[in-house]
Amino acid sequence: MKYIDEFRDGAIAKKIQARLHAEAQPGRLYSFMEFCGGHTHAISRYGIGELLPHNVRMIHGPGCPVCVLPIGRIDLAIQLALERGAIVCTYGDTMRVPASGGLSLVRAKARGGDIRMVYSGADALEIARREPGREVVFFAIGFETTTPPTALTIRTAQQEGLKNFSVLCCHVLTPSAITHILESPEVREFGTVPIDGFVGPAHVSIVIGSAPYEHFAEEYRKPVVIAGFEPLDVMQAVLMLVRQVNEGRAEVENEFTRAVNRDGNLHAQALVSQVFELRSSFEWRGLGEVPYSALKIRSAFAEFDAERRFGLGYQPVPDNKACECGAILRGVKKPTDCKIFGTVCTPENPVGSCMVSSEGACAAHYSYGRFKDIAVRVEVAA
Amino acid sequence: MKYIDEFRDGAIAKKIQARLHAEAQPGRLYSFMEFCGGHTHAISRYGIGELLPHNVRMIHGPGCPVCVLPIGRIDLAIQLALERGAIVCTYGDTMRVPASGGLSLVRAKARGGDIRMVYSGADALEIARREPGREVVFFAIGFETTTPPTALTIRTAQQEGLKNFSVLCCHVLTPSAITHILESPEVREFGTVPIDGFVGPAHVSIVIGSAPYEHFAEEYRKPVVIAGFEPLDVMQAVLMLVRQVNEGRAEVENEFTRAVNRDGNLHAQALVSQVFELRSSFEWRGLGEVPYSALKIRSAFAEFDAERRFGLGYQPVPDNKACECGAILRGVKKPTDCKIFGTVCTPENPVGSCMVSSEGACAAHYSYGRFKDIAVRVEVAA
Amino acid sequence: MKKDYIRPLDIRHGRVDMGHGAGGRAAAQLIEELFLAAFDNEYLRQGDDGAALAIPVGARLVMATDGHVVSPLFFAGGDVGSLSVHGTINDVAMCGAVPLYLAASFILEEGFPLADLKRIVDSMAAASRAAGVPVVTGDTKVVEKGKGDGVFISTTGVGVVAAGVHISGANARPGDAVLLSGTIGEHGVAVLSKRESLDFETTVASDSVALHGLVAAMLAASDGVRVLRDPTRGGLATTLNEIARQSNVGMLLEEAAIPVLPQVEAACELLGLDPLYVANEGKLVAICAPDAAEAVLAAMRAHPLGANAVRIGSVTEDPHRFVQMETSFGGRRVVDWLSGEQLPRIC
Amino acid sequence: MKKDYIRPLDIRHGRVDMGHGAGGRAAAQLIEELFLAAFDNEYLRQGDDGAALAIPVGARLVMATDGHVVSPLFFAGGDVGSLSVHGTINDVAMCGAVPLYLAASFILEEGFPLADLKRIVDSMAAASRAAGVPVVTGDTKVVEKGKGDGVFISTTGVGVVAAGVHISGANARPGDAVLLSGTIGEHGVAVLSKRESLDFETTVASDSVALHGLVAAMLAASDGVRVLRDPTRGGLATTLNEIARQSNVGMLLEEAAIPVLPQVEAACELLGLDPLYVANEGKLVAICAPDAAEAVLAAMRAHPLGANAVRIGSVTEDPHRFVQMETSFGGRRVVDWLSGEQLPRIC
Amino acid sequence: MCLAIPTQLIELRPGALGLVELGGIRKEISVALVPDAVVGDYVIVHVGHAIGRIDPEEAQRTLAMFGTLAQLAATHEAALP
Amino acid sequence: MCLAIPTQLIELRPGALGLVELGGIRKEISVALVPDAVVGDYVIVHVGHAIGRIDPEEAQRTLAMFGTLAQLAATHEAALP
Ligand code: SF4
Ligand code: SF4
Ligand SMILES: [Mg+2]
Ligand SMILES: [Mg+2]
Ligand SMILES: [Mg+2]
Ligand SMILES: [Mg+2]
Ligand SMILES: [Mg+2]
Ligand SMILES: [Mg+2]
Ligand SMILES: [Mg+2]
Ligand SMILES: [Mg+2]
Ligand SMILES: [Mg+2]
Ligand SMILES: [Mg+2]
Repeated sequence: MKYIDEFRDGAIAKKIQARLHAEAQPGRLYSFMEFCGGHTHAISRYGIGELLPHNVRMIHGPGCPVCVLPIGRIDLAIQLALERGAIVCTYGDTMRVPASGGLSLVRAKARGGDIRMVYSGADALEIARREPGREVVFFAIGFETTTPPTALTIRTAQQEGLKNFSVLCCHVLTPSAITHILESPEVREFGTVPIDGFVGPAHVSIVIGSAPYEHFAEEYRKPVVIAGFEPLDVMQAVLMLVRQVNEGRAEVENEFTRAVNRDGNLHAQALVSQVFELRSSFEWRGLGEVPYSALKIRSAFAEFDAERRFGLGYQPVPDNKACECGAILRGVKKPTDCKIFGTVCTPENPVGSCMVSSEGACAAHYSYGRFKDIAVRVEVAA
Repeated sequence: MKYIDEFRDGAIAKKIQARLHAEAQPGRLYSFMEFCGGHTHAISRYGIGELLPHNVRMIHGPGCPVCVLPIGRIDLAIQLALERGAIVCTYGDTMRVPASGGLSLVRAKARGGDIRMVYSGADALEIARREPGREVVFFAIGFETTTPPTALTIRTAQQEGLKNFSVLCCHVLTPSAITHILESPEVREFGTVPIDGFVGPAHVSIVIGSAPYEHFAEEYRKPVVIAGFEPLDVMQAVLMLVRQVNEGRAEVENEFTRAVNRDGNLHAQALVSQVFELRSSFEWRGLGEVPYSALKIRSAFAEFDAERRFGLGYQPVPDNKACECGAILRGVKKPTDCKIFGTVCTPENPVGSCMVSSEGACAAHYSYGRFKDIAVRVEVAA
Repeated sequence: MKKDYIRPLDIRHGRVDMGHGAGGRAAAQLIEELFLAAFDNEYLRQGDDGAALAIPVGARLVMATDGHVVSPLFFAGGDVGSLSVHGTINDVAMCGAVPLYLAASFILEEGFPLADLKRIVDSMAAASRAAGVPVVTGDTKVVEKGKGDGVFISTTGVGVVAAGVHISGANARPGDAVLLSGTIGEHGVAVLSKRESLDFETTVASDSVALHGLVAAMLAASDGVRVLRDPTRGGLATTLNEIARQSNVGMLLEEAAIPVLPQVEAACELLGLDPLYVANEGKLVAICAPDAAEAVLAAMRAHPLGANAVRIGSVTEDPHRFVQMETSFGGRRVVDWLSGEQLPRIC
Repeated sequence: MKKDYIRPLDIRHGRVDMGHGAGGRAAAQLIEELFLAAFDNEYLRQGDDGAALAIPVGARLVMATDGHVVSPLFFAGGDVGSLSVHGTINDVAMCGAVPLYLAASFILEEGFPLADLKRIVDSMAAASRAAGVPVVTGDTKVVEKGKGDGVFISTTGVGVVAAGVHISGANARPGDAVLLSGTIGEHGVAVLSKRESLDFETTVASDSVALHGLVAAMLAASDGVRVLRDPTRGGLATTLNEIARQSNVGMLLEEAAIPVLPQVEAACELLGLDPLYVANEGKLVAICAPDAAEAVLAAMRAHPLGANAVRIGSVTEDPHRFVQMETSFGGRRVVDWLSGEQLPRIC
Repeated sequence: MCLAIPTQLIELRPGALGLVELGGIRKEISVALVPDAVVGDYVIVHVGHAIGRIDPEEAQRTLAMFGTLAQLAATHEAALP
Repeated sequence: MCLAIPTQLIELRPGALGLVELGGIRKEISVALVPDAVVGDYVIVHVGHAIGRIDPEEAQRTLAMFGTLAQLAATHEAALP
């Protein structure tokens, strides 16, 4: 697969690994946050942690759209399916995210809710066309990557004059989340989360470009390296971050130049601002209410806004008390710091959202990383 | 079972049989039409034919509500289910009646029509209450016995203000059918169907009383004996008919006095005329268009009339060419006179409606009577 | 997988979800905590794709399978679980075999309450233990909500036939006696009484039971048993027609001899059904050589499941293979196959 | 019943109706004209409630059952019919047994086209003949429209194990070689590619095939085969975890050794799936004594169904029973059980 | 036609409903069409509705008539073919 | 987050649709968000929509940089722990 396989080459990984070991200064501790779940996933799946020098530590960030979805938002989708009789279309990722009352979309479906997994918002539109007698709601989640397709879906629905289609918009914004983390007391005041730099978003940046990160680099004096999601991209980005730290720089660098430029996809940005506008505040799981961190549907498209169409009122719901997702999403804790990790909370019965998506820090550690600190003995055949 | 078992006593049957043999005059041929399918069924199921003298011949009449239902009426019900998305509720009996295009209600259900068998119109009402978002149509068939419950259903729907319930009314009238037969050329002119008397309806008469038959007895000089559906009732009625013929009488006699009086159920009659009025004409399978032979829903209840509610237009459809149902229903032919009886037309794949209900002449003969003329040899054990 | 690594199944409030059928850890947990716990036996504990079984040396094998799709799932006298054990044991027994092992394939509908599933599986396990025929291997699939109906259970049984036993529906001969092990129609009436819109109150319970003990007693009493069959779907009438067709014979029954409980008769009157066509799950028809009839009947009556056994007729020579009946009323009629589905009638 | 007494089934335009499952004449006709015609063999022709079967004297019996509920019913490389034959034959074969007979239980949805049913049954019959394992007994039930999903087929197989063969998932020992018979993920990708809303064009066909021939060749080549298992639902990852758990061992795999077709890899990339968790229906995992690995691998490669066989890793001693993998990239990770259902992801 | 069964009314219930018994089974039906029916009556049930009542005396009379026939027949029995 | 894959656009279709190929499989997607894409381009597909394009020269540059690293690394290899 062109532009994929080349970036998974284990031989080159060894070379980058060698450079990293050569350049990371022994007396120094490097802590980098990979904002995106995509990077978290690559680190776990390819075993990148093993390849990094011991003094380079990766901190998982909140960049997993599923992980940051608060209970109250899932509750709204379930309410539409179970109480309002709507067909709720959603990406596979959201199906198992815990909601109130022990429910999740998959469990609501088992209770008779008409909840359908779609691959694309266009599929939800198609369902609405085919079943004109039913209300069809697209439960739309995601960062800037996923927002333009949703915008397109809404604009198409309007152009076609669909009368039974709406979107429950849960699109959130990356820069606001990064700012929120940088502004958090753990980072600013206590220094309990020492962040020396960020591995910046890959696919989000295709859409928004690299410019929006320049602010952090300057304002908070943090190096940012935008990197692709392939394992060599990640290793290279870490190397570039180590170099910035070593050299005392705090710049936005772009490792992912093959897909990201400074301005991003202007066409997609225009479409997004045609359909959406900023929400004054939005609850993130783990981060709480974050001002201007999400989008809502503009009033010109009000009839396609499920919140207005069904008169939905948002009801925040506290996470499970034992769950440390919040602290993990802010980089304050590790999955194994959670008392119920791997016992009460497992991928089969996730208590927190970080155990749901394979990009979630807890799920990634559970599925890929549990072997650590356990010796493996192989008696190889003669 | 009180009032049932006593009327199935084989020992008494033998006594009545003896009287019949004693009183039926050898030189004479007695042809009696049992109007009702209930009597047809009893004759076949209990093997009453075997017990009658050879010169007493029973002619099956058209008194099976399923058998007289024309194709076009079933088509309407199917159209409501398949094209209008209605829930069509119906008695089990109508499920397999042949319709156009090789369909039947059971086959329309298999093609996705929401067709539900009910035991009573009240069950259809209950479905309408439970599924207010769906149109629920009760496909109502039957003679005067079944009409009052339908009337009650419609009145209840109106009292409750149900907005999604209607009735596809196919209720027909017994006296009109009898008149039609007596007026037919085969009976009046050619004498090809020599009817010496009628076994009159049992349960219909509970509702309408015995008075309506007095007209035939007088006008057409035909004896009528109203009889219950138990086998002893039938035998006794035949005996009473033989006596009337022997004595040259043509009266209405009532063998079923335990349930039928001269006036019938006045309460039920009042309800029926509150809800229904005469149709100027109605197609019967086998008999064709028969004037004033059926009921329609009065305009005071128009919103509960599926024909008006859905703007249905009746489209008569000719029966299968090979099918002799019409002649059989008029008493002109016997099932075995039909070329496709038991080969192309079987209870599994009925071509005509007489092969559907176990009261249909063809089905009754197929299921119960086929052994006739075939010797049975049993080598009983030592 | 360490036990303490996952939360136990929430049998009280949980429901079947698609994950339980996906073959992963959730499926393994369902099997371990629900199925294995209920059926527990050495074969199932092997935990392989199939079970390795011991069978008597040199035996002839019999194999029978049946899908169980009853609605409602629970009824007086049983449920789909016990039924799935009895039904297949009986089919094996009707071949004259001693049933030894059962395999069970479950098709669950997404959203089905685990508590109901456990009730069904426990009932199945109890039936299997009572019959002495273990469930040795199984499979579980989950279908999406609206693509199933709670629980379907297909069971397959194997058993062995003793030397000298030759039972088949093809063995009836003119003159043979037709025996029936008891009253008919209870299973069908018990199930119908629970159907929505037909619902009526009755104390009739399904006769669902494993008949292999009765069969063993009959075979021990005489070598004249030629045909055994359990009149399930389609009822006694259809079973006799099947045998008549298979053996190329006719039959002549005596209506008065066929035992029917008063409540069954009443329910059939009310719904316009004929008890001859109503399903049984704990009765058998036996066709015996004429001179064996008395001994077989005596053996049946001596067994608790055959206490009401009767002779209901004889096999006839008949190229038309008609099953005929002398009615109690004194007439004669054909007793035909069930045609289509038996639906309640109004006329 | 004389043939000419009823119209033949209208296979071209007809559909399954409730009557076909009611056990009466319509059911008998469906069985005769569709099932018997396709499967035709001496056992099925017995026409009894079960089949009486011949088995080798003194053999140990193996019994396995599987429900088949695939959606869509038809896919590149097979359909639910052939799958139901292969799946159960393979489960019997994975016990080290020679599969001899199959039983089939059909649960049909009202309204299902008879033409499609015939296509499925014919494909099943062809698979059964090709494998030399006849369908000897069966059952058909019909459920109401909306309470099934076209056709569900539960098959049960019996087979016999040769003396000296002892295969079980519990037999793996540290140091054993883990062998895989070929590329993984084709079945799952072929089926997914036909799912509405996922649909993509691919030439990947299901690998569905009966593996008993390959197993026979392997067992003939060496007595060092300890575990056999077909990585179906849950994929290779889950199957290896099952074995690790059953044998109380760990495993260490080499990602680079595991063969995956480029199209399968591409489809997984697109949908966010991992080929290790995608279903196979014609592959097997074998765990062998270290000194038997070469001989077994050679025997596999000499067989057409094992041409791409490889050694993918080793069994380890591990109280945590982790299946681990050296990634092609050079790292190491756990290969966990499938958790829940494998859903396409966007993130 | 018109399957209808005599059953005994054993309980009147609100909403013109009644519980009937037949051979040990019980079913709730509508008695709206026979408003005069009282507990103990035998009502004739069709499609879940009582449509009429059995007159016990008339039933007795009919059975007696059968009995009379039986006597009559006894004197003629030899005449049977 | 945001699973997205570079695929080659092999056909443009009416309605801003395109057929893409990846390792031998093909899928129809929307190209409405990359209106300038032409057949032959590698587009990055997310939830059924192309959201961007691969710049082949930049990709080459990145790979070349890895290559440079490799050379650099060769001189340091012994330094690995
Ligand atoms: S292990 Fe579960 S409960 Fe604990 S922090 Fe992670 S997701 Fe939350
Ligand atoms: S046998 Fe069939 S086709 Fe012929 S008259 Fe009777 S119902 Fe009609
Ligand atoms: Mg069977
Ligand atoms: Mg059976
Ligand atoms: Mg049976
Ligand atoms: Mg299985
Ligand atoms: Mg259902
Ligand atoms: Mg299996
Ligand atoms: Mg299997
Ligand atoms: Mg297997
Ligand atoms: Mg069966
Ligand atoms: Mg369906």
